[in-house]
Amino acid sequence: MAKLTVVQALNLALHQEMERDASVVVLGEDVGVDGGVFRVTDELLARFGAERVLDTPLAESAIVGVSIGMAIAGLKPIAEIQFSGFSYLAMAQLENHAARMRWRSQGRFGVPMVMRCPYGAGVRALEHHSESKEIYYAHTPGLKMVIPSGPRNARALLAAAIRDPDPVVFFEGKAIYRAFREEVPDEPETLPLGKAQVVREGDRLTLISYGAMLRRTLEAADRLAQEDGVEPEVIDLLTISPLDDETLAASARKTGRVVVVHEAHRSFGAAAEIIARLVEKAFFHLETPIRRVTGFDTTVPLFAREQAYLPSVDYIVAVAREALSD
Amino acid sequence: MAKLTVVQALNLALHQEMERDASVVVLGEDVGVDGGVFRVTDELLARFGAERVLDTPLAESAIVGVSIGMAIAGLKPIAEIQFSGFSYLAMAQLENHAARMRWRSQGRFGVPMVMRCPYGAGVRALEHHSESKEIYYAHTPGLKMVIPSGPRNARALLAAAIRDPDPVVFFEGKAIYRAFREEVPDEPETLPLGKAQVVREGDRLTLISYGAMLRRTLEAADRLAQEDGVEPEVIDLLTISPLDDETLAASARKTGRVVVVHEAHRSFGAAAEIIARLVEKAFFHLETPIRRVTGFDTTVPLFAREQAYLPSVDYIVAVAREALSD
Amino acid sequence: MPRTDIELGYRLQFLSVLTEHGELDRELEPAIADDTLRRMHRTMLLARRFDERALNLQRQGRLGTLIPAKGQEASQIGAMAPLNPDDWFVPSFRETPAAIWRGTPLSALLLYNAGYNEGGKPPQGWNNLPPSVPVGSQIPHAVGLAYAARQQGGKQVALVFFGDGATSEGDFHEALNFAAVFATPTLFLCQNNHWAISIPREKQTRSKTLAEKAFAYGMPGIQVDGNDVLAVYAAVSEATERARNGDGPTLVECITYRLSMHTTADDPTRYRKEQEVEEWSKRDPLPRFQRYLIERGLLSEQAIDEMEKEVAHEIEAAWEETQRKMHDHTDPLTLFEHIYREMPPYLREQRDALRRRLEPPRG
Amino acid sequence: MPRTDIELGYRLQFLSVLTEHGELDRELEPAIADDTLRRMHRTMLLARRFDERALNLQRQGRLGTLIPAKGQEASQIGAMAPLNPDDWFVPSFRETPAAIWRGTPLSALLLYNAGYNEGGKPPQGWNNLPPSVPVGSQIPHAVGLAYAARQQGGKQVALVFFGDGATSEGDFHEALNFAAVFATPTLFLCQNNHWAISIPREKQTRSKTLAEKAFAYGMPGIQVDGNDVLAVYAAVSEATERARNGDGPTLVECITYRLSMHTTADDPTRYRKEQEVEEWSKRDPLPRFQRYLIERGLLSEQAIDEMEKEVAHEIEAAWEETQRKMHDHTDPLTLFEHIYREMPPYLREQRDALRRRLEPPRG
Ligand SMILES: Cc1ncc(C[n+]2csc(CCOP(=O)(O)OP(=O)(O)O)c2C)c(N)n1
Ligand SMILES: Cc1ncc(C[n+]2csc(CCOP(=O)(O)OP(=O)(O)O)c2C)c(N)n1
Ligand SMILES: [Mg+2]
Ligand SMILES: [Mg+2]
Repeated sequence: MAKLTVVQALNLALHQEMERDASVVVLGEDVGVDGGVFRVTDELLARFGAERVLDTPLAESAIVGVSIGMAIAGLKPIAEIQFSGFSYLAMAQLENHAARMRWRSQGRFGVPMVMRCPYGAGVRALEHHSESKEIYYAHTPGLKMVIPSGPRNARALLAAAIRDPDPVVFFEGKAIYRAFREEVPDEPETLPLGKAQVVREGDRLTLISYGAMLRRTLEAADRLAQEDGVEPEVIDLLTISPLDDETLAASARKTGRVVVVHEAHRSFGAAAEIIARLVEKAFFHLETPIRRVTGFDTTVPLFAREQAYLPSVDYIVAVAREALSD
Repeated sequence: MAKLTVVQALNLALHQEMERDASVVVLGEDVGVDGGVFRVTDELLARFGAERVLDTPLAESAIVGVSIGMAIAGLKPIAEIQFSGFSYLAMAQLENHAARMRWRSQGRFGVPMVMRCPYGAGVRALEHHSESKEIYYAHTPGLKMVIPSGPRNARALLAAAIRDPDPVVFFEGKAIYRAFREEVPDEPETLPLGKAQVVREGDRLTLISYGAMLRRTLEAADRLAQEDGVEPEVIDLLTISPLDDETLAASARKTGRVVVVHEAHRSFGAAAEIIARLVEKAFFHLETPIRRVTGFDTTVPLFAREQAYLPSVDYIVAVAREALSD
Repeated sequence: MPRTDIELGYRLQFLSVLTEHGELDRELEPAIADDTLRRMHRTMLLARRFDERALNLQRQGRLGTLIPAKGQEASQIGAMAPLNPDDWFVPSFRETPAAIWRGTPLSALLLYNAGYNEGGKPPQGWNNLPPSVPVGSQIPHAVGLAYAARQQGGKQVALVFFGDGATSEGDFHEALNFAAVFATPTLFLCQNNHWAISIPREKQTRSKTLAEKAFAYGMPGIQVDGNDVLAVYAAVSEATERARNGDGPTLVECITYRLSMHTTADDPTRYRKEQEVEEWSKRDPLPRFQRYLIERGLLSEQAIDEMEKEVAHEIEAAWEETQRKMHDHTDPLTLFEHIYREMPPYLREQRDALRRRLEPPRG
Repeated sequence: MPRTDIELGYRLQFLSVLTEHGELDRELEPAIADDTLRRMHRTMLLARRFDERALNLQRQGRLGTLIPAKGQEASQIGAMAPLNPDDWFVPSFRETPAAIWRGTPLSALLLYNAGYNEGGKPPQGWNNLPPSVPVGSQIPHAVGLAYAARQQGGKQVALVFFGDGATSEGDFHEALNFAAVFATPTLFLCQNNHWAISIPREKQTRSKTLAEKAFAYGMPGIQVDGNDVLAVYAAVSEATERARNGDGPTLVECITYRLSMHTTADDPTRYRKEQEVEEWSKRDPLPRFQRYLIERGLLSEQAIDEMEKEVAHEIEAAWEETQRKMHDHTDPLTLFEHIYREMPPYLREQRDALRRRLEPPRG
């Protein structure tokens, strides 16, 4: 049991999974000698060698396309795309092939690969280094879309993604890479994909979030408890697709009031699907419109204004109070 | 005034806009000598010459990337991607540049281009020729996403898209390319982007759809009128983004019952955003959960089963009756 | 020092063994066992007749869009014959003859063309990928497959087919560069059939050949008469040996010609001259190979007539079987299968909802 | 006939005018007006000092991630000097010296580095694109810009910068092929600075040079000493003339070196030897050019001292101005601007909601 950051926890998962299964390989730009620009792949090259840890040429479509071939032939590739803002270069490989090979081959060939990408705003980065476009992948049948919120679940979900028989897109919040530490068990640990977690029990209101925004959502919940004396229930999605709507609906039926928080653009974002599922599964329990606290439908601004773009704790609290007030 | 198919109507718009504005150019695979694999660009080469009608090499990212450069420098490129299933190859150019250049240059450079793609199932085509992934583009700030439903609005919307100062992704339903004819005025005509149309007035129920599915939705409405004696209101979105939620909300407030129909995958699809907007703007008028009649969250099957994948008139009618019954 | 020449040391060759006029280069004639030669010929003939029969089934509306391979049989069979079943076959969409060589039942091919997912399942015992429709997108897969084979201690190579048009795609570039950098045992087989739908080879790229593009990656490239099955066999054997010995990938450009339409949805008269097609018909790989086999005493006119009959029966039998399968595979609920290895709850819900809808007789 | 050699007729040259040891090749010495030479030098010096000053502002936390250009000034200024303001400048992300030459105020560059969208607005009177961060993605834009210029009867060329790593991206391949096919007046300027973050040039691709990749598109390519501003000027002038005369694009590979870190987020000691950096420091383009100008009597040691002072003041003044601008640009509502030419209703709603939220003093 050690207190680790998200980066260290992910690194631990990679070391343990590569140790555990010789078919796991890591490939991407700067993942070897440099250990990854965020050090998530630190020491993998030294420990597992250049055959299993590939510093690749600068070509995202090939990183994913070659991973698909590797996966079909029995390896378990973990492809790192240096920033999610560049993963669209691999969109065609993901949609046209990774997501379809099992279906196209009628079960003969699976594509057990993981595409890891740092995502999200909040670290004063350059343009294209702050996006949160998980919807592109969540709307693509055949892919799974996973976004952890802290060291312990990051480690457990990455291990589960690596062991999953199907392609998983795995987003890692840059803003929480080193923001805090958590106890992470030394023994390998996994969490099931497709399951959300109730991370705070409550009754009057349900706050749903994921990834880097979960922290702010939890802070908002504390504020509401202290200042308003309500006990909000907080749900961490963990997996965006397949979406665990049962856990969401159960909470919505209980509280009747729901606010969804994410940093992705509002329109056609994850919150919309959550609202649609809750309308389908909990409509008659809803006492007030489900509300969205999200990033705007604008390009993520350069960093001087990124905090204005991101949902703030104040914003979450304010909208939660609206939801509670009618 | 002539009775035209969608293909002929689009071809008319291209001829007239190229006639009207010398800065309009057309580029893509087989758009010149061959006149486009669906003949939408027929006769453009003969009339406007190879400088303005470019048969390009087989490279979607470059077709869009080169179009971006052309647009910045004062041309109005219309890029044809032969099928929307291959447009993901241009995703990075669209998200990284077309959608951002105006913002990045702080208003100095716009990207007045159109990316045309045949989309959708129903024509017994090969794999990748039946997709409906408009969400990828609708969720991308800086882009507009337009999908006409018939000859007259196809012509008017394409003309408007060409004249629009911002990049427009324009999906053309293969299933309606030649399915029926409509009177299309000889004089150039446009429709405003971002406006939905009430195409059938009603009171008890609102059916919302777009693109190739509008026809089935209208048929369903007729059936409901004849067999159930209800007058459903039918709304044709025409523009997916920016979404005209006011027109949708006005109808939902009136009828209190809404069913959304599209052939795109259900999860994280356009219907989810429509539901979210209506929950925000018409919640207290809703008498029953908004329902979705959509394609499944599966790969679009090869054509022997594509009709099972697509929303049928029966399916729309059945769900509408559910909505009316509670 | 100022303007110094940089020695690149490129050498590009064109390989031909059996010319269209039947001249044979004994020195280059590859050593191929007689029965292999016979199998190669029979498969080429079968593929040609299958192509013709499928085309008329399509014309009757029994099959969907077809992608004819007529004229490219030598490039495909010549490339497949040197490989083993466990080598990786990575087709584009026009590789029906190759797929037949690689153990794919005709009935599976027909089933696929009739629009049934089930037809796409690769035959057991063969490392065949299913058809890949997005042009050039399958090329990187062959790099990963080859890498994985080596990584797991195997000796397999991966051979990927693509066309002249595919060389313009970014994936072609990225994949060849990867293969060269990691020296993977990959064979890049470009069938330059002169056309990418309506775009002629000269408008696709300004390079003199497609083979020379290999040099941009420090990779060997060779151009071959793609209508000469012996030349293709020789070039691919050579490249395969290099790959198995750890000497990395090769780009092989087969000069051939698409004698038929691009697909059944295409009208070639809009963009190419009949005369060009006639010219190339004279270089048809099938009669050329037959003459060679007859001269070698491995084939005779009447053996061919025999074979024609067999082949015709084989195709009809396959079509019968296909129709039976089409009856067995009517269940639409299978469209939910193989999306994930385990069907997630929301897909099960969608499937069950569809089942319920289908139960009552439709209105 | 069998194995025939195909004559490719490639010729690749390396161009150098002024060696690191100060040897000048008079024959190749480009004719450049004295005051242009002085401006080139002054811009290189200014850019170098700006780079240094920005770096320490970043270290103080006043600026965000920076992308140093130290060592690449000759490749950039040598490439920009032959062009006109209305020619298109298509930068990657490391082209600060080029941007300075192209009329970009230092305060705009600093404002951009301080995280303000406003800093990215290109200066009036210059056809400059803003920085492009996705590697290689800007290359096709230069093809479209050049095509559009010609199409509208202009004589402008478009010059696009990219690095050695960018040559691995599909967009590089697709763009060069397009440019060659349509013979656009495009200059592809590759700054081979030996590293793509931690990936050395040799691991990026197996080709001997990057310049030879041009041949895959039937395009001329040339390799230049990128730390020799005269050689770069000469090569780009030549290519520009060809482009303006309708003779199409050229790929120019500048051999240079990134003397600094990849970005301020990077630690080069993890992947490269100090000694390599020292070796290249001896080839620093700035002193080399200074020696040449002094020998030509266009510069003197004390003129340089003078200039150093001026430049230092210029940079400080720019930083003052930047800080003032940072005060003026605090309004977050501007983040809704320039997404579309006209703000759609839903964006106005989102902006107004934000405005309302910001009005009450935050809790
Ligand atoms: C990425 C992509 N773009 C466009 C198409 C449509 N299309 C199918 S085949 C083809 C031409 C391919 O030419 P080539 O690579 O020479 O192969 P050939 O058809 O000649 O066998 C095109 C444009 C496609 N299938 N995939
Ligand atoms: C498409 C894309 N992938 C990855 C990155 C992250 N990244 C930024 S610069 C860089 C290396 C670029 O190397 P090179 O092209 O040689 O240019 P240099 O940095 O040396 O100027 C990488 C991998 C990016 N910005 N864009
Ligand atoms: Mg071809
Ligand atoms: Mg570099």
